[in-house]
Amino acid sequence: MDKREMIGKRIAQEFKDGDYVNLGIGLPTLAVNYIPEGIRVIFQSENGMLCVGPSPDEGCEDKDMINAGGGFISELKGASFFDSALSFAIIRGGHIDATVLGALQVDAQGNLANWMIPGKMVPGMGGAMDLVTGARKVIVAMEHVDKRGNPKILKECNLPLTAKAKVSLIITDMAVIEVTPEGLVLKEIAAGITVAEVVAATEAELIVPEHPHMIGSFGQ
Amino acid sequence: MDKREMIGKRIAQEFKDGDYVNLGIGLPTLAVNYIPEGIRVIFQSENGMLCVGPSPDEGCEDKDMINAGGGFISELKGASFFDSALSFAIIRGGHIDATVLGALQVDAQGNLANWMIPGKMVPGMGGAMDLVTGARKVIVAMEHVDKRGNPKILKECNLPLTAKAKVSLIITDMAVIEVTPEGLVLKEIAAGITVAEVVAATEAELIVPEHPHMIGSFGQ
Amino acid sequence: MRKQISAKEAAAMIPAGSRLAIGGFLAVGAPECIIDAIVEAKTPDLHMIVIASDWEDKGVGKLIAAKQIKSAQVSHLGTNRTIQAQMNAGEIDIELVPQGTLMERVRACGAGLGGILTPTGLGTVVEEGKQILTVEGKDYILEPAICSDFALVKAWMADRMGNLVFRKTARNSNPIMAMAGKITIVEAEHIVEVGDLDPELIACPGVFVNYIVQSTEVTNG
Amino acid sequence: MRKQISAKEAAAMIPAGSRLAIGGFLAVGAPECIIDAIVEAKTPDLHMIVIASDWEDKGVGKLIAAKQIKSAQVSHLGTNRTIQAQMNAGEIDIELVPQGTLMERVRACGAGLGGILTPTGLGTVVEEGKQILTVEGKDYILEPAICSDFALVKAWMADRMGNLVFRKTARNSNPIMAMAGKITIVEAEHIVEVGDLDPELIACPGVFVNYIVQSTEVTNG
Repeated sequence: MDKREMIGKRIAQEFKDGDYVNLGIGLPTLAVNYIPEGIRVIFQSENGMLCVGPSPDEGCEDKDMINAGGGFISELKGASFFDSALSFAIIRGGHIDATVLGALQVDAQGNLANWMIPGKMVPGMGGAMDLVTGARKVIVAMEHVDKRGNPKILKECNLPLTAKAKVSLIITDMAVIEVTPEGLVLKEIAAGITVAEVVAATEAELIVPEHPHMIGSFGQ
Repeated sequence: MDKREMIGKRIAQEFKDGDYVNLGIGLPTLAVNYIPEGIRVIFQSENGMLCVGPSPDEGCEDKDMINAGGGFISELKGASFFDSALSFAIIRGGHIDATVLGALQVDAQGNLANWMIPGKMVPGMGGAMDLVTGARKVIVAMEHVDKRGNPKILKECNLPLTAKAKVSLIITDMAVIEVTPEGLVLKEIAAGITVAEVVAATEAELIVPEHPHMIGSFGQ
Repeated sequence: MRKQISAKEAAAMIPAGSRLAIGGFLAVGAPECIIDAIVEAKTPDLHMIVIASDWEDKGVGKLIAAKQIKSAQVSHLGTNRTIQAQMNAGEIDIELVPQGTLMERVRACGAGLGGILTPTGLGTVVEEGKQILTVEGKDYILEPAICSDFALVKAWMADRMGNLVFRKTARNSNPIMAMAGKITIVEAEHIVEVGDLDPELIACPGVFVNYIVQSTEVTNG
Repeated sequence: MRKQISAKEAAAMIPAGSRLAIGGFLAVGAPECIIDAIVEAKTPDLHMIVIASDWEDKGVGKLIAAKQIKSAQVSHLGTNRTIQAQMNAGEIDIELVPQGTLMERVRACGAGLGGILTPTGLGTVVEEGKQILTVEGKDYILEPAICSDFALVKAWMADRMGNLVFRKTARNSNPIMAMAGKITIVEAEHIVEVGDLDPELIACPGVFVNYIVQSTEVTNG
């Protein structure tokens, strides 16, 4: 299993039966492939739908059925369609159990930056600020370091924030880290990775328990 | 034709083809019986419906079909149902062409009082404040004087207001009066009534043109 | 899946002093069975958020007649002399809220908004004690969100995920009230399986609903 | 009855410098025929209120590519490099608005509200220059209503009164944008007679719609 698949699998373990979940574009969406048997998670697409189903087979795409990333989707039994104002009422109003988003940076206070690099990339926040503000649990899923090997888990974000102090869990290819009032707690590490390697790849201080669990072995 | 029917008939002349109209409980609803041939007026019920039709025949009532006064209604072709938040978005947002309401008092500034008599009657404002605030044209329809013969068109309302300076037309059994920045203008008088009688029954100053029209003869 | 409970179980979940947002308009679209069960349970000191106080023997009027309502946010009392008498006797604390403002304040809670700016009530007693804000040269009253411990709503059909379909003017405040309850309980005339409802007809998605009660009220649908 | 006009006639109604609220999400549910006609008409200096800037060759992306957009209130530019390049070159003035905030601000205009209080954007650049209000101990940003000269929306079906039915995720911002136009023009795949639509399915009543354009776009419905 590659890194990204491993992250997807670990995200999926965060969901309980009946959870309403919104997955960000990219890496987080891999979680849909690993929802355990017997657990039904209801996925929202913020353009205005609940009970999003998998991508349709080629040739079966419906032009009126896309997710927030523009990809074609299908509907599962129990689906509902509504306008985007109601969709964000659901999000902002605290009715979504969990959202999973990628990050450019996340820090020890649970701050998240994922929507712009000044002067370079300004895609806009889309629905991310509302999701991070409103979802009951905000999970960041990302590779632990950036393409040049630099830490993305920082003492303090220096890119423009998406929201302040909203992240509660960080899932990467190296570790699972919980954001607590005391700071970042290293809960799990990936197989074949040492605590020292995680610490070295993390700018923020990590609170390290005596025996961190291996990723996925502890579950939720 | 009795007084109330006459008022209903005169109200109906205010509507143009295609107008969206909200009629208050009581006297204003009589207008539905006098919409001229060839004119379609779309009536709203503020609980959440457009294209309200006439009361159903006895025995044909649908328990899920009432208007804002609690009376049974029917639906016409083109009807739509929606929640009360959207219904008041339509009202407050200025999408209703005209509303017609009863009044306890109305004054020279276009102020309206129609929702409470302190210490006596406190039915609540219901949807009246939103209607008077949001409708493009606010018409007051009422008998010219109260049961004891006292004027209801005053220099200044002394009952709690429903809204400030929103009334644009007053239709009574004696006269049609327009609210203008200069004051109340007597536009029409009822057959068999003299200008002096209208002036005597009105506390507010009336601007009287040389030859007021007879009610209904001028139309809109 | 949302748990199906009896009206009696629904009433038993509601402690004394709870804030209840109750759907319906002049008792059309009111959750009559749940209301009956609360009357039966004699739960006291309730706060009620509702469009109108209905009739003495229908809708929330039954809770008023049983003197279970301590306070209310409501837009219209005209059809119910009992609540007016209780108000004049100081037995009930009434905040009269214009109907459109009430809907927006309840929706604001459900939508995670702190409140809304409305022109309704400017220059009237409604603005007293409230903040007036000027936006682009126009005045508005700041009206804060209204939240609720429980929302009690009525639907024509509910599937087992809590997706709701309403019928005609019985929709009224129900989809809005459903958004604002910490716990939302729906009373449905028909409870159907997941997949039985047209996804385009669902006016309140199950995400807002926690429990489903089978209604025994007879209506036309 | 609402007048049926051609896409070209719709475009001709829109003067240079107009504010346009345009429905659609990544060009799904976008009024493509009306957009094409505006491109054809070369109307300059437009202000655009839209969820996303779509793709260079689809939806509002076509107006951007033709350099007809002078300014925009939008939540997402990530799929369109042209608008990002125009922004960096100072050719277009962009106000980035969180998507949920954008929907509420547009809805607020349509609903006659001056604005809403939202927690979204607190502690970020979004709050800069805005009023922060505290309601019951919590902070919110005051976000003013966004109004528009024209709303251009897409529906699956419209009847001749302008009642609209949408299809699946093509509904998105359309019913909201429709509320906020001084003049609202709908492009519909199917134009049907009054009475042909299920009154419970109408997600945007005709009261919000002024003109109807027959769409020639092929979709699945």
